[in-house]
Amino acid sequence: MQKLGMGQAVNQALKEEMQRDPNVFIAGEGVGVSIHVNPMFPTHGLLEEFGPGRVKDTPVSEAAIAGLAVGAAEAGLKPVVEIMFNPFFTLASDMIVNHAAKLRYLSGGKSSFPLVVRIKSGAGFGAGCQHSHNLEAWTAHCPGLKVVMPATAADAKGLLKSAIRDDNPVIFIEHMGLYFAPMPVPEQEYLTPLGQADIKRQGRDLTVVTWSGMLGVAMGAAEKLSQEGIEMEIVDLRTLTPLDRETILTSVEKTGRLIVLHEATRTGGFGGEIAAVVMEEGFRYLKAPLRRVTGPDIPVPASPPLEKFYIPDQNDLIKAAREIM
Amino acid sequence: MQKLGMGQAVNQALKEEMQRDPNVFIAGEGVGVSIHVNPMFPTHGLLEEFGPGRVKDTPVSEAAIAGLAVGAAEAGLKPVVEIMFNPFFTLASDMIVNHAAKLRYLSGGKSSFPLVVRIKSGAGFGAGCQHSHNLEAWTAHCPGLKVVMPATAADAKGLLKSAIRDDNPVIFIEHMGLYFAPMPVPEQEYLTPLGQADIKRQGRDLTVVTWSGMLGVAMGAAEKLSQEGIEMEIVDLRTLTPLDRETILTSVEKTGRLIVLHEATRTGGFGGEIAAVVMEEGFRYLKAPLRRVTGPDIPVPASPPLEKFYIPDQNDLIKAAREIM
Amino acid sequence: MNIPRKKQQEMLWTMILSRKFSDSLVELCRIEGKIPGMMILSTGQEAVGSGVCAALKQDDVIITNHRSHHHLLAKGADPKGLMAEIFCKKTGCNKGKSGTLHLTVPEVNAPCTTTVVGATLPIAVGRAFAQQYTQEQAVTVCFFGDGAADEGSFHEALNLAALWQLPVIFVCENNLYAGAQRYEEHTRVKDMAERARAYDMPGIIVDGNDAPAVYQAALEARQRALDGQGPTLMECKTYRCRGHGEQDPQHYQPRDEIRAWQEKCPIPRLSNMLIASGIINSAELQEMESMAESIVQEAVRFAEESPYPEPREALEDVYV
Amino acid sequence: MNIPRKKQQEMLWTMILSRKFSDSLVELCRIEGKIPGMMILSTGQEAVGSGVCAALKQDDVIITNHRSHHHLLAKGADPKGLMAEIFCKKTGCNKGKSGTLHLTVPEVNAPCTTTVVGATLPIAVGRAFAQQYTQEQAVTVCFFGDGAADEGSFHEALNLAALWQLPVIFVCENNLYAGAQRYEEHTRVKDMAERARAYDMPGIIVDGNDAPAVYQAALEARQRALDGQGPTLMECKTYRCRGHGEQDPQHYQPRDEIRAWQEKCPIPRLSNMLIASGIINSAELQEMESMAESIVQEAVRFAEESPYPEPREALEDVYV
Ligand SMILES: Cc1ncc(C[n+]2csc(CCOP(=O)(O)OP(=O)(O)O)c2C)c(N)n1
Ligand SMILES: Cc1ncc(C[n+]2csc(CCOP(=O)(O)OP(=O)(O)O)c2C)c(N)n1
Ligand SMILES: [Mg+2]
Ligand SMILES: [Mg+2]
Repeated sequence: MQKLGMGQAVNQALKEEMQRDPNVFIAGEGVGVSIHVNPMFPTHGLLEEFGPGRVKDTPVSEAAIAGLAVGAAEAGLKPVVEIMFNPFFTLASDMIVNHAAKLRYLSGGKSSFPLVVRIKSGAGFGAGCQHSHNLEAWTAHCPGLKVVMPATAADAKGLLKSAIRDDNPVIFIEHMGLYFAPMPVPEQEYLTPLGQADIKRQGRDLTVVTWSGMLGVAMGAAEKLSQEGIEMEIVDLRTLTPLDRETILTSVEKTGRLIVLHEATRTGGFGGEIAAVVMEEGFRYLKAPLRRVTGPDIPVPASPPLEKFYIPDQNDLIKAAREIM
Repeated sequence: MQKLGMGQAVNQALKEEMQRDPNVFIAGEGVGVSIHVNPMFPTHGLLEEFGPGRVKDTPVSEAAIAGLAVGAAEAGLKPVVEIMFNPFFTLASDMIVNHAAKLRYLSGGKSSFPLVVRIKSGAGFGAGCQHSHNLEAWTAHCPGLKVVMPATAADAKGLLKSAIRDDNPVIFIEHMGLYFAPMPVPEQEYLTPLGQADIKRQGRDLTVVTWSGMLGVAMGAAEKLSQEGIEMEIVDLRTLTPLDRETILTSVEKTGRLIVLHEATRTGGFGGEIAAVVMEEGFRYLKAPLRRVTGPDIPVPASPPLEKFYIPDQNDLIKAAREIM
Repeated sequence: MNIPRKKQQEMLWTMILSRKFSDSLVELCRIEGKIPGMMILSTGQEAVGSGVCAALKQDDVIITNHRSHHHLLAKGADPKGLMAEIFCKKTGCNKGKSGTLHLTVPEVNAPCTTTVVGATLPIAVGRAFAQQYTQEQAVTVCFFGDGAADEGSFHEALNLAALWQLPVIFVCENNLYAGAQRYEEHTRVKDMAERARAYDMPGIIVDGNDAPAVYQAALEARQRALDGQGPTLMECKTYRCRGHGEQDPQHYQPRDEIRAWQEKCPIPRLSNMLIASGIINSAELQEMESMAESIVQEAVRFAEESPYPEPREALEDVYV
Repeated sequence: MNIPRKKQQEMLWTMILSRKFSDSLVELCRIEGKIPGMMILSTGQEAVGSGVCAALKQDDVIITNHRSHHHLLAKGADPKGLMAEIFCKKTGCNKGKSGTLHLTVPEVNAPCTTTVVGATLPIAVGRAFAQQYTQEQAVTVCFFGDGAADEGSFHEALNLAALWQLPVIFVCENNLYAGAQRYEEHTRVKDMAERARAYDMPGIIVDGNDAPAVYQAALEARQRALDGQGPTLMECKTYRCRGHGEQDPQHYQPRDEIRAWQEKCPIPRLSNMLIASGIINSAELQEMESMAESIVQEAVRFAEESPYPEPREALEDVYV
């Protein structure tokens, strides 16, 4: 099987979908001519292959980029636009949250907005809190949107292809930390359905619900704990909304214990949603208190030891697991 | 005691603080000359009393309004700016979330941003989802901000005065449905501290955690259930962040049962945070599953029966309470 | 100006229809419990909707805002569907999900209406991009107010539209007020059309109470757009004869000013002209008026008799 | 132009210091593990920071962006504090919270630095409003790039500043690129200064590689602001001699173009002029250079020897 970084997997999905459907186009800041020449980046080479008619470099204008997607999607095109870093989603948020998500409803179901907003996210590259701020909880709180956060290159490819074919607006959040580590990705064409979590590791003792960049942390910690005889089951959400409650609840029914692991800050994070769902629908399964392992409630700092302190790691997860075993 | 709508209470707080501190000024769309001449509105009469130097009508420019607050606050002024309706917070969100909340941290604690953003919110006036969209969960997920959502006129007054004197950026969300029902408000000067929840009704059987416009629903339902012998304890959060975990946990320790009630849509709402906190720190108190009584996961529709369907009511709460008793 | 008779009649007709529509709402919205939410009317501004839409073909798209009735009627929207939606009924063009503020009529190519001020502009850019991308022989018109021209979205949208030479006409309906703010209280620039230069785009000032002038300017802008010469900013100078909404007492609008503009009302202005030039006679005018009246009455009756949606219909139409 | 000798020397000095500072970083950031994050330098643009800041008094405020080193050094920031912050050390001017991208130095009235493109503008408006509100005899300078001038925040900020006649100078540092986009790929307007007219504000074009010209223009803009005549948009035409960041191979910048602009380098341009006019001699120039060199070396030494912050310090400075 080919080995790709997540950026390359995204690139492959974009390529395949653009080849398949002439209505797919991409737009954003530096999606064509870029300051990066690194083939690990998601839009590498697309300008050369598809030309400037379908690979649209835009001015630094996030609201216009998002509006471009909204208007073009209504017309039946399939825009895939990029927000360079998650904090800049704020600048596009009116167009996405008040328009992409709501205009269909406001039309009484007559208009539709089959667009994808790709957002680069994640801490770990020393750029500080105006570049690193995980805001998936914002979009997951907006009916009308779907929110996808792949944790592996293979999932990224299959999920992005599904997102592009979905007739609803999809927020597709890529953790940049995953761009650079090659992972196996099937060569043939495949679609990974939205709305289905994936159990990345089976285990009987404790359920860890996680997504995006934190999957690696969970898998590493699980290996270590396994040596102590604690078997964690790792549920990779993949899609935050629609949320796959069934997979979560089935797992908690088996293990009786829940940890939610996410990189975003704790308070108000999407971890709360997982907690609430389990407490509502899986209360009788629970044998122990919840633990959330998350970024602390601070902006992401730049300095390496501070940023490292921010990002949840295997030790944090192992400690939490021991507390509730 | 005087009886005031919440708008009038806010008005009184603004007046008192502007009289006390010449550095307090207000700005926003229609905060001076307004299309409303109704004295129930929060900024009524302030232009006449304090003049156009301190009551600044702005163009329709939410980013500039928020930026005005950020810059002026750094200089030591105390801006109180208004975002007319909660969905338009999107347009101000870069300035608030990436700047008001982060610039102090980025400066290493050297700069500070003592500003207040007042946001009008709430469904119930038939304007649809671009005017009614409760987004408190967004700001409550942003370290560096404090988020206040009063449920009574008296609290609104005391909390707004505290918010204005606080040296941190405070998001102060007013439910417009509360503007028009007169409620008792103490005449003398008082401050209500941020970060303290208030038990609005004592009860032994079930804890309802709520805030803002939903308090009235909770109180009404509590009266009815009381007649059946079910005594609900109503915790009015008042401040979402910093969150008063202690009051919540003490209440759940007593009752063993938890309902969270909020008007915002369910998935990703701040109800999840309450659930998670209790599941983490109060797990052993719990005798029954959680219930969340919230807006459904849809945009707020305009048509009266649809909007009524959207807004959680006493029956929804009573039904949820019966389920877990 | 050499405007086809039919076009001139059409403009007069859509203005009359639009005015009757508004006038009925002035009354209806004052009846307790009749119509939910705000009531925002375009009385006095009809020439903008009628003039612009007369210059468009069916395939052309309009993106409109909170003050949309005259745009939509001029584009050919069914008054019954609109009225029922304003009444928030199940038979409304948006099944009661929208109400009056974001009336959306994809059937006449008005597929994205938004009440977020300034938001029409980036969406129009996207819609026009699709026309360019698919090489459709059609344009997108974007309606917005003078207040909207102060939003950041105005700037980003015009810059991008000019850069890509998109087939879009930005119609700034300058009615001298944005909420309670007079024009010169929200910007220092004398004419909004001036702002076009900031993007190297043609900027045109039109008498927004002169339907044929609006038509002519829109026609030229449309042709430029179809010829690949990109967008135009068209400022239509008009006046908001009523309040921001019907609950607005207009205490900040000088009475003389209102009166003066009422005298410049675009409807008699055009009808007098058409009568003077023999394009219609006064019987025909009267017929237009009574026809409009009965269409509006029928729309009101339809709206009133229609049921509200069932509560659980609220759950529909969120996702495809 | 009749610029005091001392000012001319000062400009040359801050440019030389800034260049040495950048040059040292070119090397340092290539050493694995030495400096975290991106490295964005202002090589070739020093005349903008030096010319503008020479026109300012201590009390005047600057709001700067991701490409800030030359602004901050010209405003008098301590090179040690900056360098240590760039190294993300505890002794950095922001305790390692910021790193290189949002260097904030309230001590020299640079209290709000942001790497969100365009965000400096609304904040500068607020800061200038405070100066007007408290009747301070001081102005706010807002630095931003040509790319930033396409953000909506530019538009809202300039409109409000003009409307309220705030004491702010908007300095657009047009270095011909925004990321990998050439100027004419991100806007059609020939000169950014043109955009000032959209707000009825003076718009001025300055040779951004000519420090005395920049100084003169800033001085005049400052005086206008203090006189209550409001804001100025000042476009400084210059060139980004290095990549967007140091990892950018500049494959899209023509080699000749870079060379041509290197020949217009603002530092020899001013030093030659000052030598020619006898304001300094070449020994003094050499002394300046070696002094700058040793200050920068000392700053690097300080930064290298400083400890990182303790991990738990991450929890500090969120709230007052
Ligand atoms: C982003 C946003 N801010 C504020 C409002 C509230 N609002 C509705 S209409 C309006 C005034 C708009 O003025 P203008 O653009 O001139 O349009 P007009 O009402 O005059 O037609 C305002 C401030 C809004 N709907 N959206
Ligand atoms: C809102 C936002 N969008 C995108 C970026 C990424 N970005 C950083 S610098 C830059 C280019 C800015 O160009 P310009 O304003 O001309 O400044 P220069 O880098 O040339 O000094 C971009 C797109 C950002 N930091 N903020
Ligand atoms: Mg207007
Ligand atoms: Mg630039």
